[in-house]
Amino acid sequence: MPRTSRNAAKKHPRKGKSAESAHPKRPAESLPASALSKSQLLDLYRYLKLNRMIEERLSALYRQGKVQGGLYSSKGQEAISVGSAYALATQDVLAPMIRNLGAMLVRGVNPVEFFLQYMQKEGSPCKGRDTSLHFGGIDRGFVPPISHLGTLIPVLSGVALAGRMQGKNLVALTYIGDGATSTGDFHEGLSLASVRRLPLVVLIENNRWAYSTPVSAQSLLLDLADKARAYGIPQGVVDGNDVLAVHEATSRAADLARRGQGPVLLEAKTMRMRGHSEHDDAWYVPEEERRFWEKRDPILLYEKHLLGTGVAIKDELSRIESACAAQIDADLAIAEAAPFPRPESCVEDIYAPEQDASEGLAEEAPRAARRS
Amino acid sequence: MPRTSRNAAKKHPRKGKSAESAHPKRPAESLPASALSKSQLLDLYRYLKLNRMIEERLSALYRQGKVQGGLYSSKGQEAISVGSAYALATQDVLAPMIRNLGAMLVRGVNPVEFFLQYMQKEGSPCKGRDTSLHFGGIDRGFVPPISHLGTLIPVLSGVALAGRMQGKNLVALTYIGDGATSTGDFHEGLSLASVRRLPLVVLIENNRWAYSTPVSAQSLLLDLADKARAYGIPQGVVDGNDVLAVHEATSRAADLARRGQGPVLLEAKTMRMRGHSEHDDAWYVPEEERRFWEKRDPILLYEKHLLGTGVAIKDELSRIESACAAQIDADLAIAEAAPFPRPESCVEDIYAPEQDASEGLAEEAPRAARRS
Amino acid sequence: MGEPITYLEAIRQGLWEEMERDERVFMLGEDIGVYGGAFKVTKGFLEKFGQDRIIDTPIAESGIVGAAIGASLMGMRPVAEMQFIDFIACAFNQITNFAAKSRWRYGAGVPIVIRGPSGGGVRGGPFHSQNPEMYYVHTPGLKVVAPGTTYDAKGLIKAAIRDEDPVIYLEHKYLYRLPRIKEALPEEDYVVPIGKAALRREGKDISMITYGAMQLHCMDAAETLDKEGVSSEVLDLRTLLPLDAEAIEATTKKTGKVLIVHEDTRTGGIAGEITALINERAFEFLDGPVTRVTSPDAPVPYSAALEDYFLPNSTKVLQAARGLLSY
Amino acid sequence: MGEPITYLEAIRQGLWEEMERDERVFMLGEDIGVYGGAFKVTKGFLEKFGQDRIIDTPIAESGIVGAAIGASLMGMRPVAEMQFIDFIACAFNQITNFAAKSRWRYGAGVPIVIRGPSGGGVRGGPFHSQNPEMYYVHTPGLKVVAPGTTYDAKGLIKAAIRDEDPVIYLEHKYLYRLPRIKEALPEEDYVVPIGKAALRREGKDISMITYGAMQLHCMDAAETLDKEGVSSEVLDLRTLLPLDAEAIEATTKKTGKVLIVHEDTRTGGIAGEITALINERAFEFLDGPVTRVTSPDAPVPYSAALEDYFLPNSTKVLQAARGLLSY
Ligand SMILES: Cc1ncc(C[n+]2csc(CCOP(=O)(O)OP(=O)(O)O)c2C)c(N)n1
Ligand SMILES: Cc1ncc(C[n+]2csc(CCOP(=O)(O)OP(=O)(O)O)c2C)c(N)n1
Ligand SMILES: [Mg+2]
Ligand SMILES: [Mg+2]
Repeated sequence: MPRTSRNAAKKHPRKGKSAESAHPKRPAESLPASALSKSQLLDLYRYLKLNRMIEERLSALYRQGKVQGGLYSSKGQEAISVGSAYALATQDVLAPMIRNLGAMLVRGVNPVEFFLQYMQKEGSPCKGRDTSLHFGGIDRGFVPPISHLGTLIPVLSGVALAGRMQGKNLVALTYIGDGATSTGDFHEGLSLASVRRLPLVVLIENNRWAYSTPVSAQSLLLDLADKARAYGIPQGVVDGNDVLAVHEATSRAADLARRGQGPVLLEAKTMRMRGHSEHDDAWYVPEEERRFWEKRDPILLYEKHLLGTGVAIKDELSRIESACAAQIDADLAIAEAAPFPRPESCVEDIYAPEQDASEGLAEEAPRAARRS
Repeated sequence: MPRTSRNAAKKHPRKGKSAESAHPKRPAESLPASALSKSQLLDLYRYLKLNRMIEERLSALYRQGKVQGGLYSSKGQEAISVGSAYALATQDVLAPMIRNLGAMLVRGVNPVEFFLQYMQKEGSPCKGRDTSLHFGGIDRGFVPPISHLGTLIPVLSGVALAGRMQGKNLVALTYIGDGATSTGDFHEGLSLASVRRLPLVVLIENNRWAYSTPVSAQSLLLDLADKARAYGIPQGVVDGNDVLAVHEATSRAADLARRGQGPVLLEAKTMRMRGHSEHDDAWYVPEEERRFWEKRDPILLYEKHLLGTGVAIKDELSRIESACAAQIDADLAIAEAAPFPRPESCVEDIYAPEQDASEGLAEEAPRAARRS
Repeated sequence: MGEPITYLEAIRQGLWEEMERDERVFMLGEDIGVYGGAFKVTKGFLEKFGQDRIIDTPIAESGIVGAAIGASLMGMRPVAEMQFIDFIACAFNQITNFAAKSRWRYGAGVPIVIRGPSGGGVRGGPFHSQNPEMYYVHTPGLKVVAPGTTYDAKGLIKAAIRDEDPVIYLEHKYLYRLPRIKEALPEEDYVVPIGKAALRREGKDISMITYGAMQLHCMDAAETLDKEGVSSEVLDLRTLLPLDAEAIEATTKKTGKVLIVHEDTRTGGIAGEITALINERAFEFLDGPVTRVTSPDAPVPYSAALEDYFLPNSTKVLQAARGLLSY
Repeated sequence: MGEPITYLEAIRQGLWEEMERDERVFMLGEDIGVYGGAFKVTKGFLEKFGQDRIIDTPIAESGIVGAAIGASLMGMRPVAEMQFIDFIACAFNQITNFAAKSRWRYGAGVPIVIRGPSGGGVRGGPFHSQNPEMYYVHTPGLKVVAPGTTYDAKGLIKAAIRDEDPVIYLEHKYLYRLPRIKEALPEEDYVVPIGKAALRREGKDISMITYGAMQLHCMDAAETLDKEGVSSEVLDLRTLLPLDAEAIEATTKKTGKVLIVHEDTRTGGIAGEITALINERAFEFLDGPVTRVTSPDAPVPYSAALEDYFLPNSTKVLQAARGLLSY
């Protein structure tokens, strides 16, 4: 006869009602004596600030009509992007979602690229063809998303699979929203990855909302990380507003995955502090909920931590901020001056340049693909 | 930092290695002092036999070339179809999969319909257009499957949703194979159904194989019912070769679902005793595994139970068997004699007969749709 | 007749009136309730009809369409919204294999409507601008409609909801709030029949066959040609499946020169099907090759510079028309 | 030249040789390993290439294609099997939105092959007999091939695997073991170039444009016409995207009478696209309407009585040809 599972009886707190109770208690093991050096700790700070400041600038450009279409803010979630990407090794592959600008910064994308991209310039990574954070190739350690949510989970499983075949010892990391964990692709990707124990880390950014839909209308679970139980894989929950906790949790998850214990499903609890995209003022978010999370701004928290633990003094942080601002100004100027793409370029590159498969044979020596 | 979930460490027993250890211990609560009357108990026996005997006859017809395409046997799994369908109320809706002929019998399908259908006769439920158990409409309490696995889970969610809107107090029951629990639709359907707590029962027939693929290559879980944990819904595991246990478990699941505690995910452990379909001799199934399950034949077990508990004597059972055989002979004769469909009928019924939407207005009084 | 309203408002009214008329009608989709839909098509519906008939779902398009199918089998009339029609790709299997084939397989109609914003022109990029019509036009058992006017937007959503078969209703997001097509609509209930094209303009020298937002470019081009003494006929298909073959035949026989204009990409676009129909039904009336103006074979680009190049417009229509006229 | 082999064996050989030639090639799909595939196309592969390169997957077509995409981005050459091509519907989104658009979007080629048994004639019913080509022909960025001969089956699978872009490889299950098309193949490595049609038969009175299993019916009809003194040209497209427009144009200009024969359903089938191309490129050479012989607009029926009525055959081809010839 049916047993009732752990979560079946509990009701998810309705939105707004108990914003605080839903906030995870800091798991003891996620607050390690950080192994990061001072310069690394300040690195994280710089990325957090850069992330926030670039997005603020994009938002201004949007209001000026220079950025069109969807513009998605990661305000309040920067610690997840930055902390997780910072935990990766060089050979690892990261697939950002639309709120992971910070992760791309950490992995080496220059601010100018975001401006070029959003302003649809010729020299932009997508040559003006695609929008948002849909850029960066495998040569740079990225797989860019498409808009269709969930699709990256199978795709990154394939990256992890190939990485293993090629003996690269890599971990594939991607993000997914609370809402997108309802997609079929989330399930198919994790099904595939789990039976082969692929080195994949899936980080759920539970920012409490999917557009206007609260998590409670998406799932009965309190912890979306519990979805791991459907695959028999390791799971974890982390405070998504604590950059060090995210870094630590991702490091351990990546470790597990690299050692063949993957895939790992990690959930970072956080809050989307702006609307779904620029046009949305998020009127549906209860005031109380917003206020609660405002106090937990990840950058503020981290500043407090740095100052409180004596890692840095106020002045150092201000200097970092100024440097970020200067870089952004310079990069934005470049992007503003850049030309728009040639109109007819939009029909190019549908296919690879013509190749003759039989001719290709000789030149194209099979690349070694080591089997693990 | 990632916690390791309960199942992550355990290895699924490799196929064949430990067929017995993988067999579920009979959960104590699934062996109740049965509330079924003698005539009901014999009813179950009759359905089990009929199920087995009809399929044997279909198999013979296949060898004669009178049945073409895929023919899927439920040998060894009859107790699941029969026990579960017998637990439903009249208003409930059942969606069979290709190995649920027994469930259709219980819900009132006549043997002749299977013969007509598989022999592609004009008077068959699908008029020769579709194959297998893809028939029976909502007017008879059925939603027939398509071949694409997983699709019924969202569809039955919709049935459950509509049933609630219409105040019908119904439960929607469908089946899914161990393999098909990997499909995206399984996940999307349960995601939808769970947040609305729809009156849906999904019965996983874990027959250890998906075509040639063992469960261990489909999932790391020992109990597929644990997939319920991804949705925070009630779950259960039952011995799929014990018709009374299946009946009991389904009754309780249906009860839970009807009371708004659904959806419920039930797993019946069993074994596919023949190949994937008629052409497949299942050479890949280890001999030891096959032998273990042969001894657990659900019809044999149930006969022993009936005789052992004194519910029936040998003679009564034989009489039931003879009656089944007689009915099958008669029905098969009808089906054999039936004509094939008019060739040109295959292009009919693509759309409803022409209607004028504006004319329709007056006649078509809105059917009441009570909101729950 | 009331005040002139937008195309979007016409859809909203059509949905609203059908929900009022028939309790079997209900809606499901992402953010359609509390939020009123990404484009506000269902604003106010939750308040009026309640959360049992306006269902905010998880992000699961295949699940949404599957649930709509199941509910329709139970006698309900579900209307499923795709937040952008691009995401219908995730429900492709449920639509083409479950919904489209049920009636034919065993007699069970699946009266569902799947609607959502399609088309380009709003800088949405490759995943928020698609024209998915042909994937469904090529699937027997479905119906596909694509209104290009405010009147039709309302009349076709009503017809779609009342239809006994699954209907894909493509609303063009470029038209949603376009002042130019605002229109005062009849106070009374009306439907636009599925399967009937509309002659937007009568002429004798050339036929432009089109639908959706492209109709505007055809009308503009026709206007210009008119000043040059060329008389153009503009046929708005409105329904893409089943096609109004009679209307296509009639206009071809009348002018002998046919230009087909669609926003969808060229190869495998509906222009091919129409060309084949014309060959079969009116070959001897052709005074020149059936000619296509379409988007090129590429995804829809994001940048304004690119998208303007990509999409058909009245200049391209004019150019093609002149070429055909001088054949 | 060795012994004559079947179409299925040709596919098997092509896959095998590519796996041997290039370590980046690997396969994934349901039951392809231990079982060797539902139709035994990959029999013996697991033993030879091991379970790292022959991957039995869970039942998850979208997952399979997604994983193939990811691996291809990493430089691998995945070949994904759909157990029946009908199940490709479940992977529609990954194929049309992820695989097809990546190169155009940001320069990343997705060299994957998706292959599986398509087509009717084996009493498979509506879900084991589909011809899904047009869903992919209408998607820029993909390539679609459909070999109709044993030689092409091998040459095209090799070309598909070596191609830098995503290729849908449709193998016709009716041809798998058909004795009639057994053929001895060259010992040496060869490919059949994607995008090139093959003239199976030269003629001057009428052109039959076709592909896949329908080619046989065209050849039979041509044979019969030959006895009546009518000389037919049979053009086997082999690749459906990109279409060999030059070959289509050439045969049209030669005979002036074009019959297009495909097993796929009519509305939105490739005949329409070809008709449009002919109108654009060779209108003035037409001596009669471009004519279609196709399956009707319905799912593929199960019963022999129905399926035989449903599918095109040489009688229908002959009848249409005679009609066109007498135009
Ligand atoms: C398959 C699919 N369906 C619908 C959408 C439209 N859409 C874009 S973002 C979004 C909400 C996503 O919520 P969540 O996954 O929680 O991510 P978040 O925006 O909170 O980061 C929706 C519905 C989409 N992009 N893809
Ligand atoms: C989406 C989809 N993919 C593949 C198939 C082909 N197929 C038919 S049955 C089957 C195995 C099903 O296994 P399981 O779900 O365990 O059910 P069982 O056959 O054991 O009852 C497969 C792969 C299918 N029908 N649908
Ligand atoms: Mg979210
Ligand atoms: Mg099974």
